[in-house]
Amino acid sequence: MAEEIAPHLHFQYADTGHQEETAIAGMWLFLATEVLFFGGLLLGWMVSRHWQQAGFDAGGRETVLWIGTTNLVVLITSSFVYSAGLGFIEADQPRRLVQCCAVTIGLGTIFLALKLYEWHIDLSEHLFPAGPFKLHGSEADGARLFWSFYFVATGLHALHLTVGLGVLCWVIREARKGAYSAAWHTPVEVVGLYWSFVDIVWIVLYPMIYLVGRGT
Amino acid sequence: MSQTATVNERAAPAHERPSYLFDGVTLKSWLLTTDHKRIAVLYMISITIFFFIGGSAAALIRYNLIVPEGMIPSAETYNRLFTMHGVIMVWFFLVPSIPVTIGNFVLPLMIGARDLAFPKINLLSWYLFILGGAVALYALFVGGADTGWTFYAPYSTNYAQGNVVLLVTGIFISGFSSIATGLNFIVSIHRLRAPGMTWYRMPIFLWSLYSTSVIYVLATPVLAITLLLVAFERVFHVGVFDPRIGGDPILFQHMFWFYSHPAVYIMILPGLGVVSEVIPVFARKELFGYKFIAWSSVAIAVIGFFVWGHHMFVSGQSLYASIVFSLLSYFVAVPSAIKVFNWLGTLHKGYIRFDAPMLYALGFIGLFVMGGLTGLFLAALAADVDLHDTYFVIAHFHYIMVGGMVSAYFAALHFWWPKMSGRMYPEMIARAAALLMFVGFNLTFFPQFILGYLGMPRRYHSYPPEFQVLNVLSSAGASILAAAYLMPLVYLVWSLLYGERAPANPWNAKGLEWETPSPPFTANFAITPVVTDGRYNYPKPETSEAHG
Amino acid sequence: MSRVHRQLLYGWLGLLALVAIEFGASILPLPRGLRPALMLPALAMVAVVGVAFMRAKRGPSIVRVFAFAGLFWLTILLGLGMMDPLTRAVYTVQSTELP
Amino acid sequence: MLGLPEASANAAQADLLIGGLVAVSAAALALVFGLMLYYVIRYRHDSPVDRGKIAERTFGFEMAWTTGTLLIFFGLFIWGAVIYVQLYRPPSDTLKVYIVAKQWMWKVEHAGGQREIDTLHVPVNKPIELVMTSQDVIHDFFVPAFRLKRDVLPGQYETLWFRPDEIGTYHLFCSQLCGAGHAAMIGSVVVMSDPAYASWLAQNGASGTLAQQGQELFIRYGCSGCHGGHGTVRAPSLIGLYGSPVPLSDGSTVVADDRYIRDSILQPEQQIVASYAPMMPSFKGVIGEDDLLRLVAYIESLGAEKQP
Repeated sequence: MAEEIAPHLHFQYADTGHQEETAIAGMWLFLATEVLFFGGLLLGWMVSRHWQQAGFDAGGRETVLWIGTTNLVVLITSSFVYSAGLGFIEADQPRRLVQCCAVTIGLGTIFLALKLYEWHIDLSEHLFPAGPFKLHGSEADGARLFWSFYFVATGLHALHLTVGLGVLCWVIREARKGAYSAAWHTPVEVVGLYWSFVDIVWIVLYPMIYLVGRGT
Repeated sequence: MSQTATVNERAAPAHERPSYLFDGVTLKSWLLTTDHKRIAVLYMISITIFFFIGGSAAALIRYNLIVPEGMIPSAETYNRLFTMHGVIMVWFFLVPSIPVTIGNFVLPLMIGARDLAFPKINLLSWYLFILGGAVALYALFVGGADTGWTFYAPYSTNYAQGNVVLLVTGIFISGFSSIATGLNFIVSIHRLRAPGMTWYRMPIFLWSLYSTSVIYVLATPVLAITLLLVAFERVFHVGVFDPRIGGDPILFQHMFWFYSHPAVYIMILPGLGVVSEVIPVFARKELFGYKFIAWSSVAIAVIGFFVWGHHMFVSGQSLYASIVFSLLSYFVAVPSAIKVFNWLGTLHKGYIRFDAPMLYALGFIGLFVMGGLTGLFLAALAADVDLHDTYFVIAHFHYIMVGGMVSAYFAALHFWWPKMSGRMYPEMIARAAALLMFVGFNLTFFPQFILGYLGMPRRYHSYPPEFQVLNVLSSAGASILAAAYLMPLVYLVWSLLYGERAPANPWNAKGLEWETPSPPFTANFAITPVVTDGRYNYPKPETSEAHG
Repeated sequence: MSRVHRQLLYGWLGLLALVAIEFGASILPLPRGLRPALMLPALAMVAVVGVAFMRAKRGPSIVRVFAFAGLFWLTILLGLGMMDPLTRAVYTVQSTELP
Repeated sequence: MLGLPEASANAAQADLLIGGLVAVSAAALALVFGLMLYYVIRYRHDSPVDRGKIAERTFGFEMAWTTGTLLIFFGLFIWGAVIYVQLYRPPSDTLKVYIVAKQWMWKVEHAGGQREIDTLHVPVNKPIELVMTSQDVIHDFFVPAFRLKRDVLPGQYETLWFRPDEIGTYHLFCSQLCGAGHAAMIGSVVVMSDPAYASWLAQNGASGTLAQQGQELFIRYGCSGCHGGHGTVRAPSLIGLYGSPVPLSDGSTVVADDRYIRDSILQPEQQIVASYAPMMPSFKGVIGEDDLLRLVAYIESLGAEKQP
């Protein structure tokens, strides 16, 4: 019986390879939808900056550059470490996978902690677009537009990251139970795609939030 | 068609297996099922409920418009009613309708698969739909919202009354159900086709489901982010659409219509597929121009993304943008015209029967052509300046959505009902209902074209008295239409208990789904079929005797 | 170190280099209209992540079709979406009276 | 058509276009319904008629009807676009009327200072240009008899021009959902003969023209402190400004129209005139839409002074 040969195989698939490739394809398609999801924000950024360039850039100058940059490096590294873990499980080294997952979770938590600290700074400097606002005068409007975008964008990214952390915790638990091997580790690969995408979102948001508004 | 065993064949022969309807009879076995056929049934029950809630709102709208000052005393109530009607009909009936019910049921059968690629995600899709629907219904009934289904900023963000945030949350959640379904369909069609089932051997319905899914997957996320921005702006009274801080309210319209125009094709493409599937069966003739119909579905899905600005010719968008969008809008009409001509080509020299699915399909052609042609009016810039936001627009899209899509839904429902339920529906009553629907529909919506031309704006609770005659006509038609919609509800439920037992292939149709028993068992196929037909087609007239 | 891991390491180092380039370029006094060009290193980084970490070049071809579809539709959204704002101001009321 | 008056030049053109569309649609409907009925009757399943040979090759048919529909559609597109472009090309001698929409009324201000609500009086056979803005949500100014509508947006001016050519009273509707009073936001456009219009203006004489009222505001809001007088140093002079090209500090040039002047009052830093320092404060939230219109009208009148 098929069930005994390959315990993870669903009955609509011919073999595990077929199923694994399908799962990976499914995750890529989901990421394509995510591209459009964040694409809407990107359009909002472009149009708002087009109408209110001076104020929008003035808003961007108020961001905390060092946190954003540190977070970029942290997240890139986390994606690298997780991919390394995937390489290890392909070489049948589940212990190394668990270690890599742990480091990834650690880096993700650092990102989140820094992000929370950054929000704290932003809020205490009255950069939330509603209510009393730090900037005054002619640039205040555009800056409020920027900060509306900022909070929605970073909030959604942090939400994606938190979901990713949850999924990583699940992967690490399964891996410790010995669920993955060189022969079967589809979830590890699929989760890796998602985690790298979260990384990509931050890579794109980083210049939009921290760099474009500066230096003018 | 020859068949051969594959690796994951299961033991029991087909005739000993219980049908999917009785493979587990507990409530739990239904609510936790991952069988695409059961999920289709769950979806069908859900969207039927939504259809009748949305329909009741429509009935109240028509009731209100019988007299110029409005039968319903309060304009606020009226605004909430048409918002309820629009939101429920668009997101909780039309967008899911054919794909999640008929599509869910027949897609794996048609490609010779045992289920969709991700059965658990399919079930999740239904739960998200139910959750989103429950949240939206709560918002609509407790507090309501008066923004219309279009949620234009800044009205929705800063001025509207009621539960806008909760309502957009419900729509947001149900959006993920659309994405899950679309993702499942696309991946299944790519990865799970039976051996020998090449793209050009696929039933034409799958081409339209595939195109629909492309829109589900790529347009819905933009709606999600748009609604999220609206909710943010409504909660904090500041945001990127807010004109008081230099935000652009027209940006909202761009983002909204980037989803909502392709969503119109979500609503009609499955219908086009159903009709392309039904006509050859009842004309006993191969589909004329299969490849053109197939690729015109893909073309509609792709070009459909380029034309959203035609909703904004009077919105204050730039003249350039309007001209470009108008031109592109005409391009998207061409594939639809191609389909209509090919259907006529299919009818030519056929052996045409008039079973209920065919009557619905023929009615569909007529109403769809009317709807499509009036779309040309609205794509023509100067004509749209006059007709935009009037009852002409209402009539136009109801011809497509209700005349087209709902007719196609009933065509599909009758066509695959024997397969889904294992019972035949009563044919004569079904034909009567189809005719009544056609008459009632035209009586309801044709007067609205004239009303629109005469200048009656949409979403008006009261109106100048000279519009009354046409409004009364329309309301009278609506009552006929309501009766026609109740008929299938009654006789289809009746047939579940008392209908004649359906044979495996009551229409003598080609297609893998007809090679399974009616109703099919859970795994669909005892052995994975191998398709060897040179072409997925219907029998030529000389070889096919009229059935039954 | 295995070949897989060496390639990942190169990818990571490449990304860090791109971060440095991007950050360095942002210090330059670019005119306001050119500042969005700072997105270019980010796009290169997206490509590196896609190829090195997400293995876009391996796996079934459908993966690349989906990735392409996502980017293509993003281009439509941004391109046609910006068409209106970019041209809206041009046709103001009096523009026909330009000398 | 159908008894709806064609009260402007655009209405006749739009009606012709709609008539053309009706003709195309009727022909297409006749073709589709005709063929459909003919086929389903002739080729019903129990009809003994000889089917003969069935067309095997479909490519020629496909190309024929694809090309045919494309050509017809392209013609319709051009037709609609040509009329539409005219709506964005007002003649230079328009009579300007200012409109402020708010939930749920139309406030109309004439150049002579006359004000009215939910009614718009205009002379016949004169090009009228409406300069419209909204105080709250998006409204839409729709006059079926002119076959015209345009959204009225908060935060910016939209313009709409027409040349009424039939004396009469016509419906004015708001056709963009704007709240509970949406259906009540209706009024009328009264097209009058020249003498009747002149006497209407005289009877509704206001305390000074719109521009004169604007001049008072110009002093009251302190604009004159910097922009007043001739040859001011701190701020550019506004005399002769209206309708002329303005060189900006970023090297581009804009034409000083209503929209530009409004934006410059509300967001002065956005478009700085070349060789001036960005020092003007924003008047956003200080000056309401009504007063803005008066200021714009005043600055426009300064433009007219210079031209002979």
